[in-house]
Amino acid sequence: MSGFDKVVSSFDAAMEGLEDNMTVIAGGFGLCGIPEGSIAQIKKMGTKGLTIVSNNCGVDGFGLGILLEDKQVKKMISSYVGENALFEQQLLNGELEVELTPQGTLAEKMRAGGAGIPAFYTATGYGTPVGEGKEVKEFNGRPYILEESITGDFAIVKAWKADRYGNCIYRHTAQNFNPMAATAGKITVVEVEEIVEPGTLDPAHIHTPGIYVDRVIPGTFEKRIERRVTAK
Amino acid sequence: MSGFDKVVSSFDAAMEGLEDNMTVIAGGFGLCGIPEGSIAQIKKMGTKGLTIVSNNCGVDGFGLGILLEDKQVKKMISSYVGENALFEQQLLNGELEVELTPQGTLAEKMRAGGAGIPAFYTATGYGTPVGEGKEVKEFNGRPYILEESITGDFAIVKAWKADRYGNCIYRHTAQNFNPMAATAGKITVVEVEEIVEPGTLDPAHIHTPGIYVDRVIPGTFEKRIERRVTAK
Amino acid sequence: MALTRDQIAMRVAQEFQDGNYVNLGIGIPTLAANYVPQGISVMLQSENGLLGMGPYPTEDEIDADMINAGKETVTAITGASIFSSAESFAMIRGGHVDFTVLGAFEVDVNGNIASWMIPGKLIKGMGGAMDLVAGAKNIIVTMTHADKHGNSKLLQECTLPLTGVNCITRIITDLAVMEVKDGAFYLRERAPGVSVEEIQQKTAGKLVVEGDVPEMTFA
Amino acid sequence: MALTRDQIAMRVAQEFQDGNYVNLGIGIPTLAANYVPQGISVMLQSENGLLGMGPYPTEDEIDADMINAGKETVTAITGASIFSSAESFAMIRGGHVDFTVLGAFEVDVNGNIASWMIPGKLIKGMGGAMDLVAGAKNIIVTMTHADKHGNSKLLQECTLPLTGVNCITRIITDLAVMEVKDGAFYLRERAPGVSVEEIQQKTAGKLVVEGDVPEMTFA
Repeated sequence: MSGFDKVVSSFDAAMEGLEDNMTVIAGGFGLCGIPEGSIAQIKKMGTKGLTIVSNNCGVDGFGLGILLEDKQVKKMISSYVGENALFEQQLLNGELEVELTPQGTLAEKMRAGGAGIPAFYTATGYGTPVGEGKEVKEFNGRPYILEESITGDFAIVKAWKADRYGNCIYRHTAQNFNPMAATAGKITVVEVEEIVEPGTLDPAHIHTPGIYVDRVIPGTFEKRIERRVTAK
Repeated sequence: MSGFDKVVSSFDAAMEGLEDNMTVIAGGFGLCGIPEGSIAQIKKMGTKGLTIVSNNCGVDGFGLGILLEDKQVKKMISSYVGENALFEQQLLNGELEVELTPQGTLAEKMRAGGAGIPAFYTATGYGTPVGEGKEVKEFNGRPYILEESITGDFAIVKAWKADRYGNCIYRHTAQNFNPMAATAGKITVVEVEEIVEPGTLDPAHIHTPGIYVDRVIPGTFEKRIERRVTAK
Repeated sequence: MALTRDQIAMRVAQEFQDGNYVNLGIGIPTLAANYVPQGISVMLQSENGLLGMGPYPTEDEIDADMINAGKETVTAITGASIFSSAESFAMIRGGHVDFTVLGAFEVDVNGNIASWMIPGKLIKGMGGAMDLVAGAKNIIVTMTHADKHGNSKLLQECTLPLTGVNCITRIITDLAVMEVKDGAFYLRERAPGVSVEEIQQKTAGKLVVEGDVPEMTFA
Repeated sequence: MALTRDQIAMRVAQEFQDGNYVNLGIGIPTLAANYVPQGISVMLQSENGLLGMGPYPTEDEIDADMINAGKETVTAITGASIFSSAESFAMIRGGHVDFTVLGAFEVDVNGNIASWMIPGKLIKGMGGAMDLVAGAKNIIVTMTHADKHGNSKLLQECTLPLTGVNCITRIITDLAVMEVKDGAFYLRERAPGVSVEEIQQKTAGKLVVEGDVPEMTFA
């Protein structure tokens, strides 16, 4: 089954083929479950003009935020941004474009992109700035807007464990956007805490089947916590 | 957490509220993973004029096929039917209406119904009898047809294990249409091989979260095999 | 007297029924989890992908992979389930969440809500708010009745960009409980010691007062 | 000589490349799994919800909960994954399956295929065929070149209700391998001992023959 062995040995190999002006879909929510090594690799490569699709854009100095330092990002498609000063500054300077998308619509756009559904109707955003310019259609007397799907040249994903065939599982709420991102990349790169042999993961409990995955790379993770709150 | 205890003690209670002319979504593929007890209960209740949404309609004398015996089914929405003589006969007599729907479109219609998406575009069926009369729209130069979602008054689902809160897991390929069916019923009834205490199932590996489930009932299953094929 | 934040949260919690699945926004809504009445259980949904959110963790329990929609470290209760954000919003969009409680800048008599964007100020985004107001069966808005300059937040028509239209049915402020229907705010309860006149004066949109309006009670 | 069913399947299997995800329809396509060349691995997808379908079970292994899309008892290989039918068709519709091999009643020069419905006969349904032909990256049709009455199944325009449009790029029959492009069938290979003339005669749609057409080879 050598043709199904997706494991690569370096982040250089994992991100090979990434070029200026490409679209990259990134898993993660806040700083939870983000593909730290792939992001670092993009920074190292210096790729410019990127469109990044991710619920958030990290913080100053961590997560996707580090791609702002050398102005590698042309456009963010996100539901919530501005946890970082650099982001705010580049946005106000007009150096960065932002397409704000409701969180559930964003998740569904990625899922639809991976599933070959070019567009779907949702009530989310009807009558708001999000709905402006979009097709409206009534179903059962309620108006809905048409939202188009998203696919990327690359998807960068963080999983807990993957086997050599690319079957992945996620840990706790680090799952978040990762499974949809994994389906929506022309090339999907999954970085993992642990690589296991095929057969280790229960076939019925695989979150991302290997068919969606092109490259698997073992990573090391800082797992920075954005809001550490404890019980009193 | 008594308000979340979904377990009921009889199929009478499980199917309470089912009335003539309702729509019932049924999980299962062929005879695999079908809600045997809920189907038997519908037969016992004698409810008439039902629209049944299910990939198949069982066989003579088993599965959904038994609902044909007393002409309880007005309409089937399925991708593949006619494994039973009674079905064929009622169809030819005009006693039964069939809406043939491609298998993937059927699965996605149920998923969309449960997910509050009233309609989606798909390439499946464009240019075929399935696409007739449906809206067509081009995305990236390819034509797609608009398909509307499906919801049911009841969904009847077969799971392997469920906890009292309705969190379910499915066994092997008996998963099939069950997870989508579970999301798309106004009242979702899950019959299971085993009821377990909350906390028994790994939260990250639950196939159907309890929020979709209204009633859980322990069942007994014949699990008839439609095509027994063995290695030579 | 106007209610405190915790009192608003207490009043919100009185709306919950046993077995409700509830999504609580950041701020006052989150506090409501502390005041769920005796004998009532609710299960908290966090839109990043957690059903059955528990309390904040102890120092020993902290896990970077377990956070809530506010990006705070959190725990899961026994019987919780964890899933993708697409599945999470399928629940929300599909109307499976019974209650959503969230804050707002403005609400109007047609049930429109503005809660995410103030033109001229930096816009951070709507997060899941638009999905939540479009999807939940019941939405409760919690906010102060007026802003710090005394301007009413209960308007005839929202002035800020909207989060959702025709979706708000219940508002709980520091002064009152109101139902939104038929193009008006219907006053249902007053905060203890707050007069109908004061509420009337601080409500810019059409307010309907039917009969004697009772004071809120707290157990 | 026209190929046997097994020989057609053998020729189909030569199309596979190492690492391909493949969905095989009922009949001849399923046989192709028996002839995957040495050194090549493919993973079989079964559209009810199984990636990594294995051989038929032994009597001891039979499990009613483990079936394939043809409703036959089956096994899963090491490293398989099992999922819902919605997820399964997300893979198919999203173009993640590399090859689909399926039978047909008719194919035409525009890559249209008719495979599910004969008016006047009882219609059982399309199952997953419409999704598969709309979704897979490469579709191979396997069939006999002509029906039992000698009528060509390779037409200028399909006469039966379609399964999909502009989707067939490769056809492997008992007589020939053909590519479908630019409104014609391009003859690429002949079955051993079958003349171009015979293929021409049994092909009703426009057939393009370029240079010497080689015979198929079997290892």
